[in-house]
Amino acid sequence: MSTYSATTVSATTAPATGAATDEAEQLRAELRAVARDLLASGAAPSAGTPSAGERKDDGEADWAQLAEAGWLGLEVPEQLDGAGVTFAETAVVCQELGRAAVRAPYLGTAVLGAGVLLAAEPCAGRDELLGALASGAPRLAVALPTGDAALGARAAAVSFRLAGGAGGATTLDGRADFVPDAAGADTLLVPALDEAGAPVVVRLDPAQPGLEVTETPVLDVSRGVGSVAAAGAVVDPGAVWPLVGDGWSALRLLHARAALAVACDALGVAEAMMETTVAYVGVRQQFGRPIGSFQAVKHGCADMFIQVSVGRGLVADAVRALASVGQDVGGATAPDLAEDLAAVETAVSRAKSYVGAAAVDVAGKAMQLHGGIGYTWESGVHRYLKRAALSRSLFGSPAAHRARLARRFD
Amino acid sequence: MSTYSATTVSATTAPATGAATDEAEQLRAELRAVARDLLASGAAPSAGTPSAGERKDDGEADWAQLAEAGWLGLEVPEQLDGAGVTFAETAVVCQELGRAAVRAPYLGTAVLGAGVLLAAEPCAGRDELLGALASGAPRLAVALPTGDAALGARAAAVSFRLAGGAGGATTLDGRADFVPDAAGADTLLVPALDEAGAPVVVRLDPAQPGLEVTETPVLDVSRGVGSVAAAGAVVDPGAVWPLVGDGWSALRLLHARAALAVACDALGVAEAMMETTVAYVGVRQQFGRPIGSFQAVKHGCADMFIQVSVGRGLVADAVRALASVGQDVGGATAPDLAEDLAAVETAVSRAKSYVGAAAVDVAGKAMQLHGGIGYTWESGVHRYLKRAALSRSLFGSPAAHRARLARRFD
Amino acid sequence: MATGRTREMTSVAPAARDLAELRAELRAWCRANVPTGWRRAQTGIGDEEFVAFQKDWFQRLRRAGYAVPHWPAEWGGGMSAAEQMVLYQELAAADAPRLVLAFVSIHHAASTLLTAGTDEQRRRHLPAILDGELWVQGFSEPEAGSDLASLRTTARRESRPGGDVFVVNGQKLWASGAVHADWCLLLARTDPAAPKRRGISYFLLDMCTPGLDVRPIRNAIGDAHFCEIFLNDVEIPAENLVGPENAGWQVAQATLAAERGMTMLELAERLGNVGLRALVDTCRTPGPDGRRPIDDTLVRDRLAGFDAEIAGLRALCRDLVERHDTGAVGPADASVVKVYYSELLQRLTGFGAEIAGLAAHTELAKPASSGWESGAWLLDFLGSWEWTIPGGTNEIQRTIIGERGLGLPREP
Amino acid sequence: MATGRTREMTSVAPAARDLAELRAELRAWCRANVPTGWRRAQTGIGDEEFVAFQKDWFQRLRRAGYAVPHWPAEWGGGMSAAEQMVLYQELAAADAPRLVLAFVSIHHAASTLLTAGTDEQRRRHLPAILDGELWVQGFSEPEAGSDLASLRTTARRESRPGGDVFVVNGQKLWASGAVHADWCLLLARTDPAAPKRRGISYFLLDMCTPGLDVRPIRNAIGDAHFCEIFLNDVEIPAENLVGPENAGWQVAQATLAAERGMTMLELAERLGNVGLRALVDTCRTPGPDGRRPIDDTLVRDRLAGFDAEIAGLRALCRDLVERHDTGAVGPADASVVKVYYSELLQRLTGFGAEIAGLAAHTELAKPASSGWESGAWLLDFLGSWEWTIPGGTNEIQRTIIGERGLGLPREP
Repeated sequence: MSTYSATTVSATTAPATGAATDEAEQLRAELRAVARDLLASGAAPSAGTPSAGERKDDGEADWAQLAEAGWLGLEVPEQLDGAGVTFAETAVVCQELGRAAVRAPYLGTAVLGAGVLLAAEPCAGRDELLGALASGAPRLAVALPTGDAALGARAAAVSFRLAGGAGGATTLDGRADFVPDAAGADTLLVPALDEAGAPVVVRLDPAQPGLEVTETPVLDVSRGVGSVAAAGAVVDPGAVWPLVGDGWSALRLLHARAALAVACDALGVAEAMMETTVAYVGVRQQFGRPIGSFQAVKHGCADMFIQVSVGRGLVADAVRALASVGQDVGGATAPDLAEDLAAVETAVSRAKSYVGAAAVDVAGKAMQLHGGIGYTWESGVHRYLKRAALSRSLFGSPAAHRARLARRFD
Repeated sequence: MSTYSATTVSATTAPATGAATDEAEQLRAELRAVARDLLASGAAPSAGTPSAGERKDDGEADWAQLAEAGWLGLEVPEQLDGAGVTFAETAVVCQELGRAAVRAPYLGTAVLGAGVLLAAEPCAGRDELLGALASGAPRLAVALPTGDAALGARAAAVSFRLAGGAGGATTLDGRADFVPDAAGADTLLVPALDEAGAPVVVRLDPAQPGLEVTETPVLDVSRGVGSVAAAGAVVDPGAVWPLVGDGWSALRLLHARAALAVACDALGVAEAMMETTVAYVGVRQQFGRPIGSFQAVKHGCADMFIQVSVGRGLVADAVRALASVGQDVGGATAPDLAEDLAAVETAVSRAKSYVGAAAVDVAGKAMQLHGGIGYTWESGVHRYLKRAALSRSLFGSPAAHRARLARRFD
Repeated sequence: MATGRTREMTSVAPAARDLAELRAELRAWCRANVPTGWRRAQTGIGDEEFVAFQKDWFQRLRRAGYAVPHWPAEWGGGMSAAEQMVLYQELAAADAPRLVLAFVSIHHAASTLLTAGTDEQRRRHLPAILDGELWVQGFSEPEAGSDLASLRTTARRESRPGGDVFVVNGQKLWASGAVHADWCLLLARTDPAAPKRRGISYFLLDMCTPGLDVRPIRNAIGDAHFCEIFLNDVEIPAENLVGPENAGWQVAQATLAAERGMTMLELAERLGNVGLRALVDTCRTPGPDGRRPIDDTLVRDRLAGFDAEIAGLRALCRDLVERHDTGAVGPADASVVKVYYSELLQRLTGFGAEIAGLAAHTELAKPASSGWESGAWLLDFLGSWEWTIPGGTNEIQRTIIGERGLGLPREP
Repeated sequence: MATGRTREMTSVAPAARDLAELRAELRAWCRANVPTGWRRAQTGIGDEEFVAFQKDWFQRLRRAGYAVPHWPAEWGGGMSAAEQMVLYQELAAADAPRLVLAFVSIHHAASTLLTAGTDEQRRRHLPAILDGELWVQGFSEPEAGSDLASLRTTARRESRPGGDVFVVNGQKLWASGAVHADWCLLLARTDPAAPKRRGISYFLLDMCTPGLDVRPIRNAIGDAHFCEIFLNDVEIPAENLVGPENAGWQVAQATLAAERGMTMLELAERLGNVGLRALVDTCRTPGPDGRRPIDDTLVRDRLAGFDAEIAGLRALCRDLVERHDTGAVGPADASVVKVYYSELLQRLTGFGAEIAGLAAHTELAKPASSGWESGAWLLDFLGSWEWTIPGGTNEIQRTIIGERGLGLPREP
């Protein structure tokens, strides 16, 4: 049963009047509730319950179930069998995946994969892939640079280059590390600069010669990252798709989307850690009373609440900004595009830098306030702390995002 | 009655065996106790007592009383009527002055004045001034640069230059701001570079032509600072005294002494604020119990205690390092001088950066935990917060001292 | 010069186009009306000059319809929450002076009268406030600060030929602006036998009543806007009781709630406008060595951090205002905003003082009529405790957040 | 290869010259004895290999006279506090492996036996410890963590033909290294009717006794050195009681005190040596973009801050050791050191993880036999909670500092 199908949400594509906005928000609230239930009940281990150990250690979600719930094609247009909604809905799912600390190739497929495909000029290959997304059949990975450097010079936002080979064949060279969901992907989408220096996206089979995709084991077992290296990989000309507009704007938006999706995940982690801690300290007794009645513990929880509240506000601002610029990026109808993009990046950098750090703080505080229990493997708190730490680094550290923000003051 | 005269302390000039060290420490403990009594009883307003308002608002100490107590010539050799002890004793007085938030030209006269005179090659003028120090007659100011830049390039540690004038007269040019006790000084001692580029100290009458000494009003009324500007001030050749050794080492030591004296003052401020807060929260009742019984308040006090403890350790390390290198700076017997100086500067920068910031934190926490009362003018907490803030900036901000520390890792 | 337009006052949220119009109108108005150079002119002035300036500014805002936008339309207000947000955003963006003197009058007094006052009390005071009547809040006492409910000032009902009066004795503290006040919102204990919160009543007290003695208290930055009020057999006519006798605690809760919401949004907007601009200016000002702090990555990092945190504050405040509007305010939402704002203010002003360095110590006065981010950083920093302490210290606020916001158990 | 010299053991502080000699001797010994490349070799190894390495290292130190320097001379120790300081400084400077496995044996067990044990108990166990006997601490329980005195494990005295025994039932938690232990320091309740702290006794329990079940618990970084111990009618001979029956709480205080002082100094030295060096190395390692973090003033500032804070920690620890020596330890001094060390460790390792960035996540194992600053920063960071939680959480420690160190009133 699809709990969030195209038909359910098509109402939100109405013009953004006040009433429609309320409706969209109500639908997002529903999506959130459904996602929370689904992930809590079956797809993921929950924090703080020792029985979590009985499940698979990496908390792999049931991918078919996610597809069935309608979460994989949220932003795919309705005519391509998607739900035709915005990043605001994708953000809800990201946050809930973080909250449940679930392992799923959602970031690679539904966030970045869908994002890069939507940013490509329509063509048969691209449309076919987009059209299949909602079904859960393709598992995608997008070989974007994931480190701090991508926030610097424009050229650093893409790390692959196309070149004309000797026999007229086009070849790809480059490398990206810590690419989300790289190892499990059946299709690679590689942003690259073509021979003219324009950004394009290249579709590749991970198994093809000249391409090496390697899983990178990381402490956060709830996520899959890997490296993608191309050395003279021969590219099918039909699999090189131009990006809308000049390509650079689409690329910037893709990076913003990546960072914000990770911030949403971190926000979910922080929320989960706050809630599980509040629940624990309300019942754990020491010195004859619940430890949550002691000010040191209570005020620690209050600090979590403040951080989560601020994080929510910043993430909401950024999601609103990103969703509103959304599909306009390639349109000729966007004369203010540069300004809009700058506004999106500002909002995203604020959210990513704040929530990236706050989630680690909150998860660390959760470990402290859980006492010895929190330090056990079984409690699962460490899963969240590791996930928060990886989110802090992925697609730009807090310091890197702040460095970008600071350029506004020059 | 002199409570700390040359005769009382001459025993500490014995060789530094374990027993003698213990004795020196005992004498310092006595000095501290006497100073605390003296400053609490008469010379200064104490924090937290509303009656403080009846005294002079700037908390000016009775200078004659300080002289009588034997604090002004502590480091002056015995043959020049001083106590012939080390900076370790001066440090005790600095800390106690900070603890009582007293206004007195001690930094200008007994710390920097004595310091620069001791670093000058002996000569009649210098000896005469040194010999008068203990009596309290001269009030000195030393026109060192007091800002962050002085911790950078070597040449920035001195901001005055001597030049040969047309008629053969030597003239002085330069400027220093926020010079401790500048406006009240009857004698100015100006570190300067001579025509050969070597550091010397120049004795000047503040009232002489070409020299302008101006009081700089600051929020911390418990301290006097001012600017010293020289524009073609004619210098008496007999009042230009070379510094021992190559002069640069003496200058570095003088800056270290300045920064450390201020750190001692800040430590005293932090101690006073901790103690007055602990006393207050132990008696102030709200919700039917002393507020110090609430964890939020209690743990705040514990944090003060930790910061003060760490600060004490760092200041003690730095005082030990500075006192041990002490008078050797000009001696040919110091082959390891460069290494010693580097060790002193490292210890001083650690102490100044940590305590400079910690004293502001502790005084701020004191204001918070005193509640509304702490925010009144009469409580005197604001005096300490302002004094701590000025100490944080004077002779190198925490960031500037850390920048110097970081050079060790290059 | 633009004047206040007559606007349809409805509870329906205005359309985006109307808001844009309002914004344009406000920008024009601010350009024409915000006194240029008021910050410099207001620095180091005497009390009289400050009061005159404030009164003038209030009347200017009133004439335009911007002084009491949160009041009901019938009393001279009537802006929707969305419109008020635009108003405060634009006033902050234009760096308009703050309504310091009338703050208690237009917020606490008005809120008390509107929620708990009689028609007679409203008619008597609301128009007077618009004409300049000033109010002070007489809640705290020396032994009743954060623990307000332990207040000891007594009010004894006695019969008089002209009707019952309450005879009040006691002492109030932290009464901000009492020297200028015409009226006082007074809490006093009418039933000493009842449990702490059950025996308190709420009064309107004419500051000209015999037996009153007001003494200013200098605060940490040298101002004397806080006062002590000594009450010695002060008689208040029974008709000046607000709400039922012994129900003053509940009335006070409503009054205190008026401090929140839109006033926090105003403060957040000021911090995000003049506050951040002043900080950036400080960071761009070359030091004695000619270097600009902003060229240091350490400073850039902190600055960007504040930028993000201020954006977070604004989001929180917008959210709080929207919840007020829809009646969905959580029991700890106001505490979250207060703790976060006050500590952000403290860190930001502390950083300003650090960056300005020695020069910060020479700023001996800050402009009156400004907020807590005047750019005289050390004074601003000291002033920030005015936010972490009163109205329930941040320690108390964190307990409220834990217990009411998160449902954690109370201390036994 | 240098060997342990015979030294005059007196309580008089050694002269500076003797300390310099000791330092030189230790440097030579470390050069000859610290296994080169042990960190790499100890990374990702199995439990057996770890135990073998630890036992070998312990015997090497023992032969040189460096294993139990804090024990009395008659039992094989006899170094003055000043000498021990030099020893730990040099071991840290040479990055020697830590004595992880024998920690409880040489500190807690020895301290218990020396302060409260019988001659018979000492003779039986102290030489055995030198030969490799391993001990575990059985104090905490699921419902008795920070509130240790609420422990529920019971010990019922019963008569047996061969003499009285105590029959023990209950469950212990966080027993570090229990799987390898030969003996356990056990706290159990012998008088259920007495007030919490008055009914507890202290036992030496042979881990081979029937009725014992040990189960390892995996911790946050994946190690399983913590264990649960289930006790089901476990019989302990009465002669294995330490101190008087029902006076176990006082005995335990002495045991816990053994965790402090010199062991903190050792940790501080390790943080100041290998810890800071590793952090500097991380900051000097170019990132994927070729830039070295240390070239950023932001990173330099943090690094220098840690340098200062570590110097402060070392000063605190030296002070604590000197006070131990002169009997002038304040009632909260150890708590100050623990809170400060643990939070500094947490911030420092957290910063290491931040600077190392994505690469930090690929360090899946850290070397056994190391401290909490291995350079596998994310694991080190996770491990830092092993210092902020056990032995009384930092929340508890701050209460101790406030009440015992500053004399603040207890909660009512």
